Amino acid sequence: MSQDVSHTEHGHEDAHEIEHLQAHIKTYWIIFWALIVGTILTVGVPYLIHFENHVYNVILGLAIATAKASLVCLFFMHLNAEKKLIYWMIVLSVFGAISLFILTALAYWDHTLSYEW
Amino acid sequence: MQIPYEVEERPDTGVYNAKLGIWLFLASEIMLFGGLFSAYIFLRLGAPEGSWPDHVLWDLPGLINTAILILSSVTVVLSYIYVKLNNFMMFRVCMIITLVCAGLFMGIKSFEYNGKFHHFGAFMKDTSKPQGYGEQITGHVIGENEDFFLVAADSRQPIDWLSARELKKQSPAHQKLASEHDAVHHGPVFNHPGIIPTGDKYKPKSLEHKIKVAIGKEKHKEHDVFKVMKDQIFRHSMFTPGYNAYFAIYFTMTGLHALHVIGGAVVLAYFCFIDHKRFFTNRKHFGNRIEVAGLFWHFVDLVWIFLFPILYLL
Amino acid sequence: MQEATATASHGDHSHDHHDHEPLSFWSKYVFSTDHKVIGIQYAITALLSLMGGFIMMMLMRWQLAYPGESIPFVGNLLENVTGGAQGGMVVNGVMQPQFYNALGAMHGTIMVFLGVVPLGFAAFGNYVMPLQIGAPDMAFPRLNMASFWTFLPGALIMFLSFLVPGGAAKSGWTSYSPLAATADQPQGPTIEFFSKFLSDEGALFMASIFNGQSLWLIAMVFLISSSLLGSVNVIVTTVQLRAKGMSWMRMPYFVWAILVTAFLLLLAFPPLEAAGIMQLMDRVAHTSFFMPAGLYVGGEVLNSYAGGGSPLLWQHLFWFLGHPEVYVMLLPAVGIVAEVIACNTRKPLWGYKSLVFGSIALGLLSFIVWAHHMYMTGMGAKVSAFFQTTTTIISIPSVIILTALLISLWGGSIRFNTPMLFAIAFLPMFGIGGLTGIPLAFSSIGSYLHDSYYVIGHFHYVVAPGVIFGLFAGVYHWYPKVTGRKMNEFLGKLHFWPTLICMNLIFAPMFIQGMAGMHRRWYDGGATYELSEPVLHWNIVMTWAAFIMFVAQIPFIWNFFTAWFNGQKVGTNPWNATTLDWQTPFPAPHGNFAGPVTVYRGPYEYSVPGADKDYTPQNEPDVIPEKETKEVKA
Amino acid sequence: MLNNLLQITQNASEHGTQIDFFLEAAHWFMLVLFVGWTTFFLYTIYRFWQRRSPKADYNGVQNHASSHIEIYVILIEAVLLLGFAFPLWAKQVNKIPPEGENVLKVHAIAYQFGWFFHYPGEDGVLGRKNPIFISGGDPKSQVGLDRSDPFAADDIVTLTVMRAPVNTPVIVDVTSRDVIHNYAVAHMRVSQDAIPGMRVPIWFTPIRTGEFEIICAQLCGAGHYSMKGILNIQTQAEFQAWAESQAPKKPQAVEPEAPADPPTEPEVTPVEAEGSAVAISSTSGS
Ligand code: HEA
Ligand code: HEA
Ligand code: CUA
Ligand SMILES: [Cu+2]
Repeated sequence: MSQDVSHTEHGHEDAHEIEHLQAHIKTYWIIFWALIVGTILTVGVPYLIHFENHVYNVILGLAIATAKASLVCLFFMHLNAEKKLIYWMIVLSVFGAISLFILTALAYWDHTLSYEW
Repeated sequence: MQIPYEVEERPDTGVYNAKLGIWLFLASEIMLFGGLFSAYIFLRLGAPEGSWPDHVLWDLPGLINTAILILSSVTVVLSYIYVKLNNFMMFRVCMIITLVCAGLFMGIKSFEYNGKFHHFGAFMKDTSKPQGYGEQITGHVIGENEDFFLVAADSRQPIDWLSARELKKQSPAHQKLASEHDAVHHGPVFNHPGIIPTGDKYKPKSLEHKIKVAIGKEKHKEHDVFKVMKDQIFRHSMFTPGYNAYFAIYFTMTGLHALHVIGGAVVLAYFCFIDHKRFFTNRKHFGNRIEVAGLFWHFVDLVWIFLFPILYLL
Repeated sequence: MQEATATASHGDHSHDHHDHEPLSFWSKYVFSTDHKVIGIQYAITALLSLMGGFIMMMLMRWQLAYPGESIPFVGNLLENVTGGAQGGMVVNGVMQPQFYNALGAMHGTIMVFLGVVPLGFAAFGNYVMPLQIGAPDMAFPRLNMASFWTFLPGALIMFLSFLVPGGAAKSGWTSYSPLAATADQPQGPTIEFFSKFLSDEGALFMASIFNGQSLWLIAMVFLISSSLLGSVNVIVTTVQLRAKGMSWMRMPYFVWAILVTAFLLLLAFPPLEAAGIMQLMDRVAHTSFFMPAGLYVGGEVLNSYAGGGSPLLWQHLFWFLGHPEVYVMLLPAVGIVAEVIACNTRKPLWGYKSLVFGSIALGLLSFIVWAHHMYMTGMGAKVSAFFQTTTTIISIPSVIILTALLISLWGGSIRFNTPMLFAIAFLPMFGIGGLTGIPLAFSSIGSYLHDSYYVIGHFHYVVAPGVIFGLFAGVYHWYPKVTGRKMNEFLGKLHFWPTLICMNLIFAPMFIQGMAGMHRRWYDGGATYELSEPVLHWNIVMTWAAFIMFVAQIPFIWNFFTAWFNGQKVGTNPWNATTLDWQTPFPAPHGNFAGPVTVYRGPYEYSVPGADKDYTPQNEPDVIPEKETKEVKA
Repeated sequence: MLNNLLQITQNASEHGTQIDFFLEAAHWFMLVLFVGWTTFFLYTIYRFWQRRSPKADYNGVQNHASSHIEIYVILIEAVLLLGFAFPLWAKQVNKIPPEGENVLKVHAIAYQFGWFFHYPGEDGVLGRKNPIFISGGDPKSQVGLDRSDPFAADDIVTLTVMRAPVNTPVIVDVTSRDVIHNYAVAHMRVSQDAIPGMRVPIWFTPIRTGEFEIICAQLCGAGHYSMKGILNIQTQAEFQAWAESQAPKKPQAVEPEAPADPPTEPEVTPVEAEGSAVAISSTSGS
């Protein structure tokens, strides 16, 4: 739907277009509230649920954050309807970031060392 | 000379130059913050068990700032839509709300920073520990002479950073029992001989304290005052980046993020107040510029969405 | 006039660039937004930096061959410049260890970040790439200018850091922390200087900035920002501004090489920027990102640092850039070599597609091999198995690329002009360098060779007779494009042959020294160690070869400057090349092409059977279908 | 052969033989590739010189020989990886011999610019060390040995010279007290970064006696070039005699298996079996 947004040819908006854009405005506010709820959840969860292992709390917190982030990406940044080229750029940077995270973390775990003096 | 596709989309790629440009820039930004995030992971994994401060920041300002940034994200995308809708009035209103949000964000951030810079912490010597120090005391320095600091100690002390986590592992009944007796209710207790209770009370004057008391986050209107003997201190400082690994990464990440907020706000302000003539001469081009700046702004929001939980909550 | 035509061909008045009125000297040559001028600005800065790196290297080589002997000619000068005897860098004309380390670190940094990358990626990328795809300029001309003007301060800070008290950064180009974090602590004279204007704390703070290592970091932040701007620009230009008909597979290989390089810079550099900021925090704000607790330095435990950091973190972030960086150096050079080879064999490149996909594979893989520089940090079996595998895999695309270039020679009609000599010498030289990378890739034997002169030999073979030769080829090849004059062939050969011989005399013995157990960054060239005894004499050979090589650069420098004014005048397409960079008017105006460009064919249509000349430019319309051409001929 | 041509240092450790073989194999592989390619290269530029080949061939090489060669290259690299690289490294980092019996354990502490070596002494347990105890003076204070730790009483700390008996696996825990160094002994084919805050074990079995140089293989400051240690591989008897001479005198009963060497209590008890085993008594004491 927001494809039209980025496609709008300059200089003319017919009624149809305007309708579309106005529908967008509504979506944005829905997303806004979804994000606010997400934020409250992230804050609330550590108070409400204590997992045996703190790691699960971390994972849950990051999961909510990721969900929120994807809402921002998909709707505010129009990634729900973007050009293929842009997707490729994102795939590349995600590849880079993931290899940086995963491999440094792995290298951390697999060191034959002890952290004592 | 005219650069092609500065305004119009190139048919086979479907984008105009600046749009591809900003996405590439964002890709590099992802890697920039990615570097810092992987530093965070590394530092946190490497921290000795229990020494990573857990939930040490007051989360309310962070929460408000999150909401502010989300709101500004909406308004910035709305301003773009209003450019499309040829509604200059609404464009400007949305943009100004965005800028106000940016200002609020920075205001709250500096309030937080300022609080940290006036917050004191000392690591007490303990040769039986591998790192050379044992207990920590945090609070506000209310007096000092050459022998000791007079510290109004926080209700929740670093020792509780660990015990709070330990506590969570216990059964609910146990937890309830423990929490009734914990430091938050009875004031902090120290074992280190270098920390001497004076029996005095001190009423903090800071705004932060007042708000915390008002919303029930802080149970003590007054803080216990301790003498912290200087010759027993291993290391002491304010809550500056050098205080510990956590504050180092906290200040670096939020500082860099704040620079992005400022940069983004400057650009948006430029479009709102100086470049706005373009709205009437070449609206398509203007819309592109707003879209691109907006993408950057969303990214700033996006980074915060991750920073907030990892630095404030987890 | 061509400018006018180019500008007149469109009528968008909202546009900001107005080239109608004649430009002042400043906006034409200094603050220019023309990609060609910026390219030349980069090229000159980079060549001067290469020169600087070369001179530093010669000082080091003197010390390596004649440890403890005073430096001839310049010893006293250096002593005065670096703060005299109490500066502790050069004493009585004799280089001191700290100065050697500073030279080593700065030689590496300057060669890599100020010499090779700016010349290969920024200068050739800027000058040639838009021409080759038929673009009027870079996509963001002002960003391009900004990129150069962020690069230049970075470069100046880097060079000038030799002059601050305590000297330039001295922890290697890798700047491993905690060495880098604890080196160059605020220097007395600097504090004294600043305390004239500031409070004690302020002076201390300024002194923690104005010292070698901090300035190195600050300069790096400038350089990284500059290359980020540059790479965004390059990618957008390649994707968006290709001329009509210039499909992906019709792009000259050089454009592909630059494109992949730009992606590497874009994605690999930011983590180092983050790391640089963190190390700067360590130095200035007393954090300890890269330092564990309880370091005992200079006679006391560093209590002012909180600890809790990890030295390995720096290494990960550095090498996450560091490895892609080596391909950033390599790929533009390979691109140049491919162009020069295609042009001077008068035939298409063999395996164009394998070159392209090989480079893309190289680019992708280069993100997941970095830890092969860190085998010695106590890496476990699993992770090292992963990195050994990826490192071996990454050598495959290199083999494919090199093989394709080699086979391209077969069946050609090879013109041995200077650019071609440098280009084909690149092949075996890079071959040696690349092949010696293979034993390093295996952690078990790499652990024997790690940090030895074998490694120095490995990478210098790739960067010096490899990449530098590629860049020389580029300079000779595109010189007529820039100046309208050819460089002198005889002087070119006088430059090539001695350089080739000296390069090998310098770097081949390094493999022997390395195998014999000599390690790098040894101020006295190994005299302390008994194991270097049997191979120590090579130091003298290498040093003199380096000096002779410097003499061999004089024809080049002479040639470079004199040919500008009295080189042989040539037309627009002196090499009879097919790619678009040779199809513009001369001198190419701001906006490059006289009119709209349309591309009809692939990049290397040399010696097309049946064509009337042995090259068919990419933009030459197919007036007559090929079949008819044949009939006409028959 | 190629190794010798390149003047490799003479191997002095058990696993070094495999390393040398691997190095040799890798270099042969490289040599073959290099000679093959160079021959082709030289012939091509000779044959297709413009003078001899005035007209270029548009199509060039038509067959796919190069793909076959590339596949062989991949295969050989796979063999090098799976056959040599993985097992060798796995052995180095995973098959560290269990401490105690027949194994000498040493803790190497690098500093700017030199080496300390910390031996567990008779009890076989390294005493606790802590940077906060570091002070100038004797090596023990220099490495921050905690004198209150009972295990520390019999520990030996030496400066610069590390001694080890021949034919005995040696585990060296490498660490640093300031910046990153590297414990490299070329003759032993080992190299390990000494990273502050971490302690990384490496191990090797010396098979020759003699003095070998310990190289600092990581830039560590002004004195890096001269940060040399000595690895003194002695016969077992010699080593034992030295260890005894270092041991503190203790009013304890002489152990049963100790050799007749009355004045000091034995630190090391040799059990000559196949010339490879030496027992560092770890059962008694402590
Ligand atoms: C342009 C630069 C460049 C390039 C291309 C490479 C390419 C490679 N490098 Fe190198 N490397 C460096 C620059 C480069 N390197 C630098 C600067 C360092 C040191 C950094 C420091 O510590 O300061 C280093 C260090 C280094 C190390 C770490 C050593 C150590 O410190 O212990 C390793 C380990 O795996 C390694 C491996 C490789 C491999 C496997 C390749 C492969 O990509 C190579 C693949 C190529 C081939 C396999 C050649 C194939 C050719 C043929 C088969 C044909 C032969 C042709 C003819 C004869 C005509 N390199
Ligand atoms: C691109 C990278 C690059 C290049 C090109 C070079 C080029 C050379 N390097 Fe360098 N070197 C490094 C990168 C590079 N080096 C790095 C990263 C290190 C490790 C640093 C560290 O330890 O941290 C190192 C270390 C290093 C050492 C080891 C020092 C030590 O460990 O103690 C030595 C020793 O001989 C050396 C020598 C040389 C030599 C003889 C050249 C020669 O090949 C020089 C050739 C140069 C030219 C041929 C330039 C010619 C150009 C001109 C003359 C310009 C003309 C100007 C105009 C026309 C205006 N280098
Ligand atoms: Cu220690 Cu180099
Ligand atoms: Cu590498």
